[in-house]
Amino acid sequence: MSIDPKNCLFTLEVDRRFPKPLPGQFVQVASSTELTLRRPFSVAGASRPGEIELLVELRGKGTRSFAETHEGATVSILGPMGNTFSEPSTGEIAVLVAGGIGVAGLRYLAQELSEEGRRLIILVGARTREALLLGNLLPSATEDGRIRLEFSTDDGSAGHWGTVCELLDSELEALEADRIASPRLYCCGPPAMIREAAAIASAREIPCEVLLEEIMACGTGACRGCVVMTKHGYRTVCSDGPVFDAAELVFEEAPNA
Amino acid sequence: MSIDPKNCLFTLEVDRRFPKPLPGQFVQVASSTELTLRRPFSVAGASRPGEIELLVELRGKGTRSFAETHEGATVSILGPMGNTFSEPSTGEIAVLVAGGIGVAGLRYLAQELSEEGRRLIILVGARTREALLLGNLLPSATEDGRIRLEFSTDDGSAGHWGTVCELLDSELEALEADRIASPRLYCCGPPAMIREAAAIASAREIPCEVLLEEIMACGTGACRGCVVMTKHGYRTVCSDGPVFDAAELVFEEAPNA
Amino acid sequence: MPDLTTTLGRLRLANPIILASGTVGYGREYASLIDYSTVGAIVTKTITREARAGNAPPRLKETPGGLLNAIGLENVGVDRFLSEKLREAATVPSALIASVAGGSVDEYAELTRAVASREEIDAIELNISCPNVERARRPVWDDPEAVGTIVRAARNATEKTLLLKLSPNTADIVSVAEAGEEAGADALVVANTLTGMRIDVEARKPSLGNATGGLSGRALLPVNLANVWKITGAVSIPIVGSGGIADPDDALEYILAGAAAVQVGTALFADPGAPGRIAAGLADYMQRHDIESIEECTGLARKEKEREWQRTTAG
Amino acid sequence: MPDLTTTLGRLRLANPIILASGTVGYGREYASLIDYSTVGAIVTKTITREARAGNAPPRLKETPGGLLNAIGLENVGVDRFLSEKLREAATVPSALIASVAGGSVDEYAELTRAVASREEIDAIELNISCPNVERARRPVWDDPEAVGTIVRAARNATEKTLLLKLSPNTADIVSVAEAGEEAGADALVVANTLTGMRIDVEARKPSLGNATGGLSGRALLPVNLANVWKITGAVSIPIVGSGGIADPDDALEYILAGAAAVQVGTALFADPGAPGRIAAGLADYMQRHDIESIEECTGLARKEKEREWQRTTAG
Ligand SMILES: Cc1cc2nc3c(=O)[nH]c(=O)nc-3n(C[C@H](O)[C@H](O)[C@H](O)COP(=O)(O)OP(=O)(O)OC[C@H]3O[C@@H](n4cnc5c(N)ncnc54)[C@H](O)[C@@H]3O)c2cc1C
Ligand SMILES: Cc1cc2nc3c(=O)[nH]c(=O)nc-3n(C[C@H](O)[C@H](O)[C@H](O)COP(=O)(O)OP(=O)(O)OC[C@H]3O[C@@H](n4cnc5c(N)ncnc54)[C@H](O)[C@@H]3O)c2cc1C
Ligand SMILES: Cc1cc2nc3c(=O)[nH]c(=O)nc-3n(C[C@H](O)[C@H](O)[C@H](O)COP(=O)(O)O)c2cc1C
Ligand SMILES: Cc1cc2nc3c(=O)[nH]c(=O)nc-3n(C[C@H](O)[C@H](O)[C@H](O)COP(=O)(O)O)c2cc1C
Ligand code: FES
Ligand code: FES
Repeated sequence: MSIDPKNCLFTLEVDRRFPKPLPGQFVQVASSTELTLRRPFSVAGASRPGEIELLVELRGKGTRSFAETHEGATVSILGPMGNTFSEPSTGEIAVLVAGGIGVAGLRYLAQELSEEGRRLIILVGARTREALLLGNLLPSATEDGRIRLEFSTDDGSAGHWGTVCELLDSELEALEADRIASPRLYCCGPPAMIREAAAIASAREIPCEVLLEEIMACGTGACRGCVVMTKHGYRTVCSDGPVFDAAELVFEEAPNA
Repeated sequence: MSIDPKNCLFTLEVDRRFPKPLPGQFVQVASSTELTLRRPFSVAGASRPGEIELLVELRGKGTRSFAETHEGATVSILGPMGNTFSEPSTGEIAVLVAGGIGVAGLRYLAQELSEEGRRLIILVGARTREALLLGNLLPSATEDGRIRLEFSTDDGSAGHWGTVCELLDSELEALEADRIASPRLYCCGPPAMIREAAAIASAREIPCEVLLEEIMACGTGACRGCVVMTKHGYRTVCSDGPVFDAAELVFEEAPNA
Repeated sequence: MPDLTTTLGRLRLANPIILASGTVGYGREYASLIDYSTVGAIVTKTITREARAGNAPPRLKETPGGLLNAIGLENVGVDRFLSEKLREAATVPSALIASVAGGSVDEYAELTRAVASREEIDAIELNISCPNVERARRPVWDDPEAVGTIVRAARNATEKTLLLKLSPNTADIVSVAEAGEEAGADALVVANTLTGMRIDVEARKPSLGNATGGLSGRALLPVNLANVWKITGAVSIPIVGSGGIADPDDALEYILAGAAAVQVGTALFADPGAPGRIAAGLADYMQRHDIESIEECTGLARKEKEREWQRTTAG
Repeated sequence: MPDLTTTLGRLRLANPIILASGTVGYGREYASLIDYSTVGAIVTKTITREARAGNAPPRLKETPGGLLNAIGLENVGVDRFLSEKLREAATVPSALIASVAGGSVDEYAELTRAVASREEIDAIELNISCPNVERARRPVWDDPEAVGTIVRAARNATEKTLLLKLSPNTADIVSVAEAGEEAGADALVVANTLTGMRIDVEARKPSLGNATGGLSGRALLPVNLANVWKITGAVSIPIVGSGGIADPDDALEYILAGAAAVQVGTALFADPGAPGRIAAGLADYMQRHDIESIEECTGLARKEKEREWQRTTAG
């Protein structure tokens, strides 16, 4: 299903042997026999048994040929792979921070937390109003304030005019004042956003988990191709991650810094 | 249009600038962006202005991705390329010998000769009865005997049981006895058939033209990739051919001969 | 059922399909995805004396028909390999080949001795060809004498089967192959990756953190197949073909060119079922052509061409 | 409109896109298909002293992402080239580069003198790298000294721009590049095809009549791009990138790596409009990035990486 020209939501029927995925886990999709590598996508929903959903931004050959797959076609997937997020403890409020297609990495988590009756703040940042269509795929805000959904756009065409991290900062500020519950952050989005969210979490001493992306080959930890630097050396996104404690990550010097 | 599981007839609308092709000429089709080379196909019909027909046997990647092209899609073709057949003179009867998909190379010639009111004998050889479906694409035999259509199959399931060259030999025998007209041969088919037809023509001192196939890159004579050996050295199938006087060709020693 | 067993030195493999170094880790990582009963042997990620952190990411870049990698020989070092990883690797039912790379002749000998001393390890593959760590103008893999010295040192360190993995980044792979045979290698792996790179034009920098990497996958096949073809005539030890093998026909091409076995690497990423598909395809080909043992296939195309050359020269 | 002109030795090209030797014949064959106003220069099929019949067919084999060819330098020989083909070639409005290959140093000098004496010819490309005719163990293209001798002899035979076309089939292309510069080449073409082959498993023989051939097309790009990258740091004469260029970004990768111009060959077969597409894409990139002259792009990625290396070493 196409959401807008840049993004598609896929529903895949899976084999009965396919284990129920955990939020944060991903699958490796073989979208075209012309490609050397599979493409990893977060499980963006698995509410109905025997089905998983993927939310895919069209970027290059792999995602485009996936989008051209016609309904009813069979696609080879491997998974679910990778680790999962920590659960928020009872006193915690989950703050989900998604940048653009980062929504895909957090949607399943949001659905699970919402079903468990947890308190949730979901912050979605995007370039323009159109991208907020992604927000429609997330659990809706509830009237009792248990689930809140806030937006930011780079061009101010919807929600807060600015970055989602600015939004995050002010939300955390408000939470601190309120002293209602301690926040736990879950982030997925472009590298610059991840880095900034991690800095905010670190400054405020808040637990923060991030879902990272790296180009992958094996998806099993075998090839050492998808590493990120951590305080304990390189770790693989596919098998040590894709979810990492932000405090463990070592960010490269920013370019031109 | 699919004729049978192995063969497709395509009708392509062409640009107004596309010149009217001559029988024997071919076009170079870009059937998939994944492929390094275009694929050459004989013009198998061009009776209606602004349209050409291609008759394609599915062999490998190029032909298969061509067959998967959905109706209405735009396909890039170059051409028409290559030379053409000599016209039969007034005293001559045209004998067309097609082996399998070789029908594609002679169909447009058959149509043109038929329209010009020429005398025609068309011999089609195939493996089994099914392949005779290709025969349906040729001009029908006329009651006055001006156009005759004969078949042979390797398994005897239709027409003469044996090779098309056996059929050719007996037709020529009959023509010789009749002394009605001198035959002129036009052949297209697998290498072994071409070789045998050429030998028959040479033994009987009958003019014989053959349409050859070689893997092509440029299609213009520039790359020297598609050569066949002739009495004057290597000649390119794309620009010196694809139609050659059989008497000029030098056939390789048969394998294991 | 046709006979797929094949022999490399003292090592008898149930099946000519070997999984290539660096693409299956220590085998265990792929345990749930690969049917190891269709795999004759696996080669470990190359082991060095000290642990290596490897190169800065990105380490992978897909290219048309291929894959560039610049892992930089990330590995835990020989001690942790023997104390931790070997146990994992030994759970894989296929034969186990340890790949080693040294920084000096002595290190090659030392590493060979260390890994060969363990009974779980059936053979040793000498990696002299990793393009991601070499910096000299004339690399070791291009120097028959240097290669001979390394192989001799390793040969003195073990009686187990010794494979030498060559590099395609050379003008004269045949001389290196001959030097390897002469120095006592039991088999030649032909070959590793080609040096390559891509550039991100918007970022105006190399796509790989290490700038250059090794090109593997289908794009590499024609080059390494030609290398097998050239070497087949020159040496009498078995050759293991490697580079871009994804389908049964790819494996057959290497075997008909002269290989006794093949390695499959990059193809696993798209299809962990590739070894099984290839094994089945080989069996099918042999049945269709009435061939009883895969060993009969080795070099058939090469032998046929040699006969043809003789006919032409004679005629 | 951004400035696409570029300079190789004494030759000023309207456009950095050159059509590669052997893929456009003498230019005329493609006259109705290629818009030569988007082409800076064409290189003729390589010319030898005597006419050459070339190799037995099949001469072409498509491979994943690439093309194998074994034409075998079929050409009419220098005399008929000068008396017949040159007239055709001269009808093409782009600059004309004659590619020559000799069987000896003297032949290179002789051929260079012969073609350079004709005013229709703007530059000479020395082809020392055709993989389809070389038979020696250590080929000329792998031997810096031998290459230097050839280039010196050709240099003495003409003052026109002299391009040297290198081979990627070597472990140390940098030393060959340096020898070429040292001996007086005005520019380096980096590079020719890689040796490769395929086998037809049903016929059990090589797909090419000549068994092995040269691999061109997209599959080759990462390898020749890495070669440009390596050479850029070592020589100061201009580099012409060649291998697998089909899209504007491909050309840009070579240019950002250090090339002053590029050659397009195999891509013409699928799309004779490729030069035009590439020229338009380069202009578009330059406009988007506010670059006035394509010459400013040469080596940008390499220079950036060198700065980074310096930072790392300093820090
Ligand atoms: C664990 C994980 C989960 C992911 N989840 C999603 C998801 O739910 N939805 C979604 O749209 N995308 C997701 N991605 C990113 C997705 O894998 C890439 O967008 C996709 O592989 C691009 O393929 P392509 O062929 O279209 O683009 P390509 O042509 O291969 O590349 C286009 C651009 O994307 C970059 N890229 C390529 N592969 C990856 C990769 N594996 N990870 C990050 N960047 C890459 C390239 O460097 C290039 O800049 C995820 C990645 C990872 C590692
Ligand atoms: C002048 C000319 C006219 C032709 N006309 C027709 C036609 O009208 N209808 C038709 O079905 N086919 C025709 N062919 C053959 C057609 O071009 C090939 O079948 C096609 O290129 C195969 O492409 P593929 O990708 O499907 O197969 P591939 O996977 O490329 O190859 C499959 C098999 O076909 C052989 N082959 C590949 N390319 C060619 C080629 N150019 N010529 C001959 N054999 C080739 C290969 O060696 C291989 O054995 C013609 C060829 C030429 C040269
Ligand atoms: C991600 C990756 C890592 C590799 N690591 C090693 C290695 O550590 N040692 C080695 O000898 N070869 C290594 N190789 C090369 C492979 O073993 C193999 O020789 C090469 O990839 C060609 O085969 P393929 O095309 O089937 O992958 C590596 C290849 C890849 C793709
Ligand atoms: C059919 C064909 C013929 C070629 N003939 C020659 C030749 O005669 N001389 C030469 O120097 N290079 C020759 N080449 C190599 C090309 O000039 C070019 O260097 C190579 O193909 C890589 O570029 P590409 O990938 O853009 O084709 C030939 C290439 C092809 C495909
Ligand atoms: S993709 Fe191979 S280790 Fe992560
Ligand atoms: S295909 Fe290039 S000369 Fe015929």
